[in-house]
Amino acid sequence: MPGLEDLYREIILDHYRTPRNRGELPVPPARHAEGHNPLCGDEITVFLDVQQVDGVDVVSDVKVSGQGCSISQSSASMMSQAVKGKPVAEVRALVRKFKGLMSIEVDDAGAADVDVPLGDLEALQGVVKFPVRIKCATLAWNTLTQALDS
Amino acid sequence: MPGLEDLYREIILDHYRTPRNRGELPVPPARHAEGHNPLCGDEITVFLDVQQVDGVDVVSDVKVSGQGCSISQSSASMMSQAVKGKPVAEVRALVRKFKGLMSIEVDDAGAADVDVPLGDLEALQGVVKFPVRIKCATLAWNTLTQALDS
Amino acid sequence: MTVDWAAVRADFPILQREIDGRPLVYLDSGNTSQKPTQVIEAMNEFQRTSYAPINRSAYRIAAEATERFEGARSAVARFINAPSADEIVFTKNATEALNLIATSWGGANLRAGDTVLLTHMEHHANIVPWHMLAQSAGIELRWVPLTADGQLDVGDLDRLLDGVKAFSFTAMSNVLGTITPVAMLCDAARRAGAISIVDACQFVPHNVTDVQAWGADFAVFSSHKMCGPSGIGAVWGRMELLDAMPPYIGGGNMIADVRLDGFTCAPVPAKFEAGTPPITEAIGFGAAVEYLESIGMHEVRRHEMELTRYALDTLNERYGDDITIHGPDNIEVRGGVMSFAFRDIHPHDISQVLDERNVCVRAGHHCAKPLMRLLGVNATARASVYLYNDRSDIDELADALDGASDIFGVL
Amino acid sequence: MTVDWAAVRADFPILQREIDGRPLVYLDSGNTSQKPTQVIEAMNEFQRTSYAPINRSAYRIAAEATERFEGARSAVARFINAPSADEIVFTKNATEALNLIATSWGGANLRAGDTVLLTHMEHHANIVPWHMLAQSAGIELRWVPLTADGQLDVGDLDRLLDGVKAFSFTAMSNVLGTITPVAMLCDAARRAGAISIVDACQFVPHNVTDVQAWGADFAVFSSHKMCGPSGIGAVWGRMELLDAMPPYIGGGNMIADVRLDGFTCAPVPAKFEAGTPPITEAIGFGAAVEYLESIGMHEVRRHEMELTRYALDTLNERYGDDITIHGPDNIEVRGGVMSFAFRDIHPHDISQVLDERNVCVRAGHHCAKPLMRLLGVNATARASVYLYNDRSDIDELADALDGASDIFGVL
Ligand SMILES: Cc1ncc(COP(=O)(O)O)c(C=O)c1O
Ligand SMILES: Cc1ncc(COP(=O)(O)O)c(C=O)c1O
Repeated sequence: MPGLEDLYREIILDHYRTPRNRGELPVPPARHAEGHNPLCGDEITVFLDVQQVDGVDVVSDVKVSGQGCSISQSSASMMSQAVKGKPVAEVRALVRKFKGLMSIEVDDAGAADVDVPLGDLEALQGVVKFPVRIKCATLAWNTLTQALDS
Repeated sequence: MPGLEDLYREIILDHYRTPRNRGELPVPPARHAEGHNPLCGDEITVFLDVQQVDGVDVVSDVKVSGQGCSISQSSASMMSQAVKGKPVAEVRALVRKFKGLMSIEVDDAGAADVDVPLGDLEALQGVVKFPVRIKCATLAWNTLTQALDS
Repeated sequence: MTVDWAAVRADFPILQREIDGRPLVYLDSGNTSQKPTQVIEAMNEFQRTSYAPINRSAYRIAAEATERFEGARSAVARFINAPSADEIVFTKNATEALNLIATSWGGANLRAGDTVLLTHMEHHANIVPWHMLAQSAGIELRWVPLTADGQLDVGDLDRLLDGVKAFSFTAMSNVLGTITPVAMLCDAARRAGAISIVDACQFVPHNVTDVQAWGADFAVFSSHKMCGPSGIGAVWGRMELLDAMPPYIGGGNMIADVRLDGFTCAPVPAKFEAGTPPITEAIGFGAAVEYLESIGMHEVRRHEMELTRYALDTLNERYGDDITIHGPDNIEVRGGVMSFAFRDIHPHDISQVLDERNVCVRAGHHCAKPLMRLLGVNATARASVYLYNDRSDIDELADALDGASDIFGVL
Repeated sequence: MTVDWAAVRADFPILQREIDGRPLVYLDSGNTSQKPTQVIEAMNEFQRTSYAPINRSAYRIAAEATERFEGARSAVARFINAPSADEIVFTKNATEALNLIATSWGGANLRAGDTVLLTHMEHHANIVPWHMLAQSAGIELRWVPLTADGQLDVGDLDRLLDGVKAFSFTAMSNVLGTITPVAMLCDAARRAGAISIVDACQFVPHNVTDVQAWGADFAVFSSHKMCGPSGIGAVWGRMELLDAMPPYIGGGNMIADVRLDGFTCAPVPAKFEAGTPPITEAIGFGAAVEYLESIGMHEVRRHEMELTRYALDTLNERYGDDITIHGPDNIEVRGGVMSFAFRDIHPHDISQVLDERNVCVRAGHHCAKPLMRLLGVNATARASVYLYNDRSDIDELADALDGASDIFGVL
């Protein structure tokens, strides 16, 4: 059986204790989406400011509010760090890449191989050994996708 | 295990082959009731003429129509024979007595002991050993009670 | 591949049971099937070592149980070639499955005056829910008639389908054994702008099923008729339809959120699976599907065709005009369900006499009263075979019928 | 009578299972209970030797199975002191039972503007069906508030009941453990002209139940929470009410007759049991009831009170202000369900860490989101005990919580 140390890496606990980009953005101009994890009652809201920069849609700002367990909160915090300032296309690639990391099949198979660095997010790899927690780790990401699509 | 000869006594087969009082009565003046046995699809209709004779309600005529298995048909035939010409009070006592024979609890416990002769009906005693068929044997009797109450 | 059918028979412990020194001759699988050791043991083992809640708890044994439960859903989806396991909704039986469709899809999509097309050979489970919708919502029913040999009379189908919103029909009659031309019927429905709902209760246990090849919109079936436990059945539906439907039963597991003033639904299939599901039963259902797959449904069908042919021939040769077997004689379009009338003896009496020799057949209206009326009878006796039956069972049936002649012969 | 609780524990095979060399510490019985050998074997044996259809066939093994099925109904009726076995309707779970009541009784008896009274501690199963009726029929909902220690605040009950048609409430909260004053609530309902519906899911498994002493109109519960199998639950209702109600699910077994143009219903309970019932599950449910009776529900309740007191004291003494256990402290009015908050650690993380030592507790909203909002939390961790637990389980829980402190202590 995988040990808890695989799950609760120090960097994860750090993001949990001091979440980055917490808060809200005024809607509009920002867009937002809410996500639920019915298993544990977690609720998350992702706020996104998307702006055109040189003809490219860019996530110029991101904030996250809501409550959740260490995995969902740290995943949300890392996600916010990773996507802030990135072009939307790159953000979508990152979502696919992250889902690949979580062993979730992505629609277009090749996408998971896209070369986007995961950085801190690699620390969430251990979650895969605890399948129940995969939903915690992906909550923020699914909500992000919803916000992008909205 | 009880043998089939307990169930299919000669007198039962006789009533099955040549049912007594088959037919219908004009309604009104007669009253009637329909009974179903959902288990085997049997349907029976009991027609009753009840008339006052010397201030007493008497079943002056009875007819039975419908289809059914040997047990339900012969029970109906014997029932018709047994009740024809009898005062309603006595018929009700007979119903209770017959249900007692079928091991069915009757509301007022003492009633099953009422001294009404069962005659041919005794032959249906063997049905008790085949619990599934008790519903066949009692179908006509329940329908009779319905007709009396109607 | 040749199957060792004696070994298959030996998988079913109840068939080793003797009553009064004689073996059981179980010919009532159209009603409910017996269970192989593989299924019984899967349930037994699960309850002894692995029983745990589904979907709600995070600890390992709960996660494992959830995985096995969802594994069963995937197995059931694979068995009927559903495009996705999420399109399988577990219900308590096929009856609930049909009610779910009538109430939820019908309630949302049918208005007073809308028409649903059924057939004259439907089981009550595919009639009464529509009658209830007729009462509550004012829909109207139309019926596909039958040919003399008990097949669907599709000569007028396009006219019957005209203006129809849903066509709900059986893939195989539980009385006549008739296998209906499902793909053709679904196609006709689609052309008429109607959805198709297939009551596959009698079909799935005995045949290779491919809901995509059928082109159906919904199909329902029950575990207990296909070697699995009682207490669980399934709806398969196209996600697009399931997704748009309102919930059926409300409670835990089917919600995303509940407030004092309302609720929002979870995604399909959870939306339709309120409350604690049949957990052990799903494990058993999954094991049943795997058991059938291990034999192969092509083989099962071939075995039953052979046995049905043998039964029809044996009974007809032996009893001639004294026996009338309902439904088509061509085994290409019939399964192993044989309803028959024998020498004017009431089916209930036939069943009673056969039981003397442990021959189990059903006597009654088989939950198909409209069809009984069409056949002009109150009831029939019905023998039905499954993968565990063999010729000896048919011979026993034929022999035992002689006993009925002995008692009632002079009618 | 003194019960040998170690022997009781030994009746449950899964509790002998070890993972990573440690025994299972099962503290999630409020979610679903484990099964004793007596129940598992009854089901096993039934499927191996006696499985047969119910109600429809005349041969012996079918008659025997029917008798055992109806015997289970009688056992369940006796267990809750129902006046008649015919007043027990088998459903797939308690959730279906509540939906049956809301849809059938509610559909027939409630009109737009009519009010149903619920409480702030209801399970989603006793909320969502009423929300659905609010949507479809325009009924209104009112809510009994709670006191600070998590009991029903009945100070204003008569005013709340004013004009109410039905009062549906839990006999024991699955989050707070609170046991409600059922007889008093039923009495108040009756005086106000409302029927009373008791969600007895958490109560029946752990207490002597007497629906007649309660003076209730309906009660619902689930087999899987009371040592029985999944896939079956029950409605008890007063015959007068059941008799007057329209059917819920339509199909075979629930009809007296079906024609092309309509149908008539069979008598209660068949009217509400469409389709093939959970046959093996009823056998198991009956065995579970007999198992619990053999121990005695007074004894079960006493054992759990003792264990709950021990748990409350142990956790409070060991963790002081670091732990908050919701619900009343007085074990006279609480059962063995203990939801708690621990050092700001998220319940999901608590459950994960406890699982490292095989301690199974549930983390989540427990299908009681409105109550969660009232408590001001998204989720709680919940430990719940049953007859097979003992003090060692509580000690394991308390020890394992230290592990959570180790990882998350510096929050
Ligand atoms: C054709 C058909 N449809 C529906 C049903 C109902 O299935 P269940 O009783 O499992 O709900 C049956 C079986 O009785 C059947 O044969
Ligand atoms: C109080 C209460 N009511 C209703 C239910 C629903 O029971 P089931 O899931 O068996 O339908 C539960 C259990 O989850 C419960 O605890």
